[in-house]
Amino acid sequence: MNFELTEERQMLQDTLRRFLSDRYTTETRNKILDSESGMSAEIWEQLAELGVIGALFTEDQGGFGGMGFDIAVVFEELGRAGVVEPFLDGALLCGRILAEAGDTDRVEEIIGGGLQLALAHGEPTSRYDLNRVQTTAKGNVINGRKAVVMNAEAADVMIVSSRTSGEVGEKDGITLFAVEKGAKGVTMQGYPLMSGGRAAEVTLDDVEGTVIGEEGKGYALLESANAAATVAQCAETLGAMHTAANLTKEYLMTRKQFGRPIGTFQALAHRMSDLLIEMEQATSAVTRAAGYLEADAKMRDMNIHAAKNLMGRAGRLVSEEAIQMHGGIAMTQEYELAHIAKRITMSDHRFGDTDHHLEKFIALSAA
Amino acid sequence: MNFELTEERQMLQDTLRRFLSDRYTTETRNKILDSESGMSAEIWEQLAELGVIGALFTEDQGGFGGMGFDIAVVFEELGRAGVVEPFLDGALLCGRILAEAGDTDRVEEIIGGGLQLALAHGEPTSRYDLNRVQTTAKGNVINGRKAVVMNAEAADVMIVSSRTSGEVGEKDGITLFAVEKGAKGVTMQGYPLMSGGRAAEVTLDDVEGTVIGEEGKGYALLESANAAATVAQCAETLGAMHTAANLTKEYLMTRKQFGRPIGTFQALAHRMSDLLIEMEQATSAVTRAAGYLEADAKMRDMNIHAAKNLMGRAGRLVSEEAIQMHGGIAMTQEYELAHIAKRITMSDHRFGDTDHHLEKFIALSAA
Amino acid sequence: MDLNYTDEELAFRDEVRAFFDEKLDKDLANKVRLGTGLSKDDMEGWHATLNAQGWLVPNWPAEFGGTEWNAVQRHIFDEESARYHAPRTVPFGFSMLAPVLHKFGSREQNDYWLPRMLDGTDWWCQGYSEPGAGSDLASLKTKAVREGDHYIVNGQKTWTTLGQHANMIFCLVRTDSTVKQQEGISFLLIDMDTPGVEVRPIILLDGTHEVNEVWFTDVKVPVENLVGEENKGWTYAKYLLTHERTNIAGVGYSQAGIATVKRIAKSEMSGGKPLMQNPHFAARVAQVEIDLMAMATTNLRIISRAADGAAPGIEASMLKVKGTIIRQEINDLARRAVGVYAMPFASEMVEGSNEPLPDPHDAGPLAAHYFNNRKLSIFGGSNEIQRGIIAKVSMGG
Amino acid sequence: MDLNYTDEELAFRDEVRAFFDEKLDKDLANKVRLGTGLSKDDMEGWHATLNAQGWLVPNWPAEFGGTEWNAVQRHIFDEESARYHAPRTVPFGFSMLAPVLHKFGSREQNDYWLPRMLDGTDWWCQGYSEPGAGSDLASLKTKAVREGDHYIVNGQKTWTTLGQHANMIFCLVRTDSTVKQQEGISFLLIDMDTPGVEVRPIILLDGTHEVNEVWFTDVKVPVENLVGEENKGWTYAKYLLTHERTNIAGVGYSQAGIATVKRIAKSEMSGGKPLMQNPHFAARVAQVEIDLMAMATTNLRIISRAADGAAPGIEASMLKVKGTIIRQEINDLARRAVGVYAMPFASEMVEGSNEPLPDPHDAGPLAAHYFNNRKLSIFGGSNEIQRGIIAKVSMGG
Repeated sequence: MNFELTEERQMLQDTLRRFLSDRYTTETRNKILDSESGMSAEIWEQLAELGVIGALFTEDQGGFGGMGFDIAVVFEELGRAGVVEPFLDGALLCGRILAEAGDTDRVEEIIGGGLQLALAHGEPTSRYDLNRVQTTAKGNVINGRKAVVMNAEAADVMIVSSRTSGEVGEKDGITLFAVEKGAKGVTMQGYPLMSGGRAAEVTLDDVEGTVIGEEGKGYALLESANAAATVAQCAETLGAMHTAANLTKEYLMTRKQFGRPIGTFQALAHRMSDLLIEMEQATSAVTRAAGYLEADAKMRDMNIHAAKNLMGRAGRLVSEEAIQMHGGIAMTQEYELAHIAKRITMSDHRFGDTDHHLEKFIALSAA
Repeated sequence: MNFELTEERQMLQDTLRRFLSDRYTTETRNKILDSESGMSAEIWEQLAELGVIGALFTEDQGGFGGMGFDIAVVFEELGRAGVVEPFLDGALLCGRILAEAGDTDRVEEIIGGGLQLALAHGEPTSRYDLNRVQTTAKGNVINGRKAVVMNAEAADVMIVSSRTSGEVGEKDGITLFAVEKGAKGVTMQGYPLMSGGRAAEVTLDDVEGTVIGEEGKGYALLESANAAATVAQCAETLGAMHTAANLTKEYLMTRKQFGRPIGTFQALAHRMSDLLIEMEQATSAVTRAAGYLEADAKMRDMNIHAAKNLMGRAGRLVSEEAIQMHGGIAMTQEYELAHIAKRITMSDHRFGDTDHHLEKFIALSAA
Repeated sequence: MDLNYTDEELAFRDEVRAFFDEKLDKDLANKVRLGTGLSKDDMEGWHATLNAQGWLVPNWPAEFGGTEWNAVQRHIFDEESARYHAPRTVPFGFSMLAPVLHKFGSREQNDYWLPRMLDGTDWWCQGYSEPGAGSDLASLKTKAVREGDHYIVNGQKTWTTLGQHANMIFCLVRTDSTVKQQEGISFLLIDMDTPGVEVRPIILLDGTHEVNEVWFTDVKVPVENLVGEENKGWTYAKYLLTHERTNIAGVGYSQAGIATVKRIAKSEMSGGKPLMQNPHFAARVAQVEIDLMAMATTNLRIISRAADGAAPGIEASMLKVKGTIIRQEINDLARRAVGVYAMPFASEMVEGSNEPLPDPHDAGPLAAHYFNNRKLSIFGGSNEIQRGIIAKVSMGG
Repeated sequence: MDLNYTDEELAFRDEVRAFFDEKLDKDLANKVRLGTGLSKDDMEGWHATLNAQGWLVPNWPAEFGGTEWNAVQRHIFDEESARYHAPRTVPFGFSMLAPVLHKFGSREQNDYWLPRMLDGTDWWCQGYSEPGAGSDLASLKTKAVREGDHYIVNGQKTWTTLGQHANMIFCLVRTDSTVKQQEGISFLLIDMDTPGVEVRPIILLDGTHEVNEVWFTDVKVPVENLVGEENKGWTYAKYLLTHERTNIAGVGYSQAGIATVKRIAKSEMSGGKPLMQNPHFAARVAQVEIDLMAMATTNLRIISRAADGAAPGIEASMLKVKGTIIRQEINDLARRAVGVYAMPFASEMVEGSNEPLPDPHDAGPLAAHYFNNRKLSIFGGSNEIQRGIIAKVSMGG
């Protein structure tokens, strides 16, 4: 047992932190947020060059990492800087699916930064259930509706889950298809997202795709990629929480009221210390989720559910307390914390919320 | 709509508060707690004379009150003083059952203070479910085991619930019996209680009783008496919370540390104010539960479940914060708060706890 | 004690309901229900409707147009108002400036300004907060220097709600810098069309333009626009802060909010069943519903004790704290309820739009409301300030 | 990073388990499991068993009997200790006085006192707190006046845990009243059999006799019982408060506590089903279990950074606060779990008894433990004091 980062990961962390604090300033990000595409192709390329994407894949898959701790290191740094480029969905989530399905060509392109992807899986009534697929496919022809598809408009290839057999809610019978950009029968209603980036409602009307992996066996691919993505989401949120906590500490010691820094008022000081304690807890939860990503399924899932539940609670505490302790300034869009708080809060709406993971944890813990 | 106490209730409140603050001192109570019977026959008589029991019954039943607000006024005062004499179980709960069953003679005796009663209803595996009765009766002969029967040893008459038909868990088929003190076949393992008073495990081995009310229709009597008793329990807890809050306020302004009253330290001041806010909420919850005791069953039960749930949460907050803000002194048995905090906490174990009532509330609120 | 409405109270409620049934435009109510934002016209239109009914300013003295409703009647009106999704009246003139004028203004000021509020001639906003002052109101720096029959005002106000719609602002200004902080403050009415007044928007974290900065550069204000005495403005401001707090608990808004959460959770599916049947979500809803039931009664208990239907000092602070906690919790439940559909966001969603929202619940702006309503515990005297007041008064420390 | 035990660590764990399997008396473990209270003999017996194994004082320097375990080994020992329901060693001598002697005591003091701790000759207790001083330790009033080769001690200590069993007490005493509060304090070892020492019991709210008052009236203490220098006692006390905090998070106790709660909730019935299947109760258990999993890792992360296996200042404060919150929450769950059977109470239940408990869970003293463990957040530096330390250090204020 040990808690030291390997030298390689330490280097990656340092490099990323330096690059992002130099280049991904609030002003840069606000311009990106206001842009039509909601992302910067330049930043994407530069980060890909720095190895952000390569770190998410194993050497076998063409990368140089791919373990839980690699994912955690990368996304914690992206989270710290409030990066809105869709590395989580476009690179990690979709890349993992393709890598496990053995599509090495596309994975290579992803690692090089030259391919944008989107996963069209969730549907208007599936909420956080991974197994509820009503979109159907006969042969290679897909019909259905997908909800809040992240990065859909920018994607060169969209991975679409469809039911090729079985009942809604069954794990068997879900097939993944690759649908190329501009494919006939795809319509999108795109919109920006609260925490940055864009997504779309996607309607599939007799759309042709090509099968990824084995027919009817898509669930296993989704589940495994989803586990990695949830670890990434937790790490990203942790990074954002660090920024929120640091901004708050700084503010409390700078801002004066009634003649003294407001951080010396005992009520705020004690609340700040509760917040810092939960930051330690969050760090541990992410460490565990990352560290057990390669463990057996039960150990992996127990720790992922625990982490996502804890991050939901700790994240809410940190973002709400950070705003409250700042006061009015935190309510303005131009202040750094506004974006960070939105990243933290909205992360509870991805890959299952606090309650969703609590229930899953209970089921596993009782088993 | 109005929130003024009637003149009669105001008088009763004043009288009780004066009597108890003069006569039911911490020393008096500690003597009672250490006594073998765990109660004072003298106090019982004196309070009965002051009308404490009469106020719990309507004029038809031989009393001069009997409404939710009468119950609330009486028990809030008993709670303030941390009275351990079993007025709730012995007088109100059992008295209501007998009164509704039309047993005016016994009710008269109760009001006069001359009759001690006990309800032997709960069983080792029934927890807070009112309908789970496994004790059986054939004809008048009862067999079974009853758990934590309050006031069992002192009772002149014990009301015993038994199943005379139906399955465990059915409401129909529960019959109430009166069993006289010293009846053959009754054995008791008595013990003191954490919050004062005594109870016993009661085993019934071919015990003869006489039917109260109608055979098989005991549940309705239990339910109605239970509603009134829950209101009483909430009011009692509210009274105890007032005492805890007052002791804490006083202590915070008396006790000095680092040269100033600890109540002027902002962290404690803010926590104290949260506590006072919850006291207002608790007062409202009890007001509603009392005010709707005579309403239709759904309105009554919604408000009782809401109140008991809220009292469980607010009570925990108040007792834990009162102890924490006092520090060490609150950990000693001889300090007033110790007993009061135990009364508050243990009230969550009577007539259903916080979660029990939350579930019941959810069921009604969805209906 | 009696928790039930009397026959008279029930009759009054019927009257209120009949009014809403007849006079409240359905589209307007729908905008309120969805929280998609109201235009200036929407708000002015609703003020005119209420004024025609004589119900625009219930809390004013009868001679100026008040209704003389008692505490229960006010409560009934507020409750029905929320239930019907009627817009809230803009409080700065009606509930904040007017009471100060009634109590401390001259007869002329009352006669001149009050009718203009009623008929919509003036839209008032509030100039209290300043950058860097926050809850420490007495440290304000905006200066007014007397020159002949005018004051010359220089300085800056911030967090001025709906200042972009206003033509008038009431301000706390410093008229004497030589005395203790709270003693040199005056209460001034300023025409925003005067040269030197500039309004700059502040965009809130949910993308809405709701508050503003107001800058004053050598603004000339006639001395007859001074309310009460010079350097006594702090007294008037405090009166306002501790007295005129009707509907501070926001019970009706919370009740409407819970109804929305339940509506969504009955159609949103989770694990193949309506979310409302999920015990964990149901428990969250039930807890806040129970708290709200109690707070509704706390609110009634408190305001029924006060002759004017407004909560007095410490009780107002309690209602403010608990009221905001409950409202914010409901906002949190709403964003939870819609699941992945909390994510889509465009500022049109909260600023009025005819575009169909992408989600199945018509609930696009719910996450935005969650963020926007973090302000409830910050503005208008933060919850920390309120807790300080409660502790100080109740412990006499 | 690697969260798994190495082969060496697994082998060590096997060794620890073998020891507990062989040497831990089943009745003793059962008393610990049920929390029915241990006698002085029980505790001394367990100390002797550990001493025979050489594991009584892991944190001491090797020359005096320490084991030189690393942080992970200590953690493994603590974890297994709790899992086997082994008694906790009484910390006052082994973990509190001894480190001060190692660091500041004379060679003679170490040579004399340490072996007597190991073989059980001396039972130490702690004389820090005084009535009215609480967490403001530096305001202490107990005086020691030098007269020849003795100090004459007068004053009173309180909250002295297990003082009724002790024959020795280490005390903070005031040796100079003319200087600033913290500067005139000395660290003195006092034989409790000396004339003038009186121990009076304090009964805690759960009826147990665990803490005491200790009174000193003209007590003669030889000067060689002064540790370190006169008037430097505050430094030694602070060293103790900020350094020797092993197992401060109480992870093992919480893990054992959750196991108890689950065991009960699997047999306790609610609505005809095991309580553990009730979603609301299950949610409470799961939340605290999740928090505890994280805290176990927080604990390991922190202590593995520290060379001596003890948490440093601010981290110790964090572990203390979160650790007590979790333990108290588990105590609360336990009292909830047993339902009506939380009510029966006789002090025999917590002080050792052969009477069968009335309830079906063998869990009589659970409510008593809930009340008793309110002390966790009060004694040993209250959680408020810890929060103050965390804020001050982390914000540099």
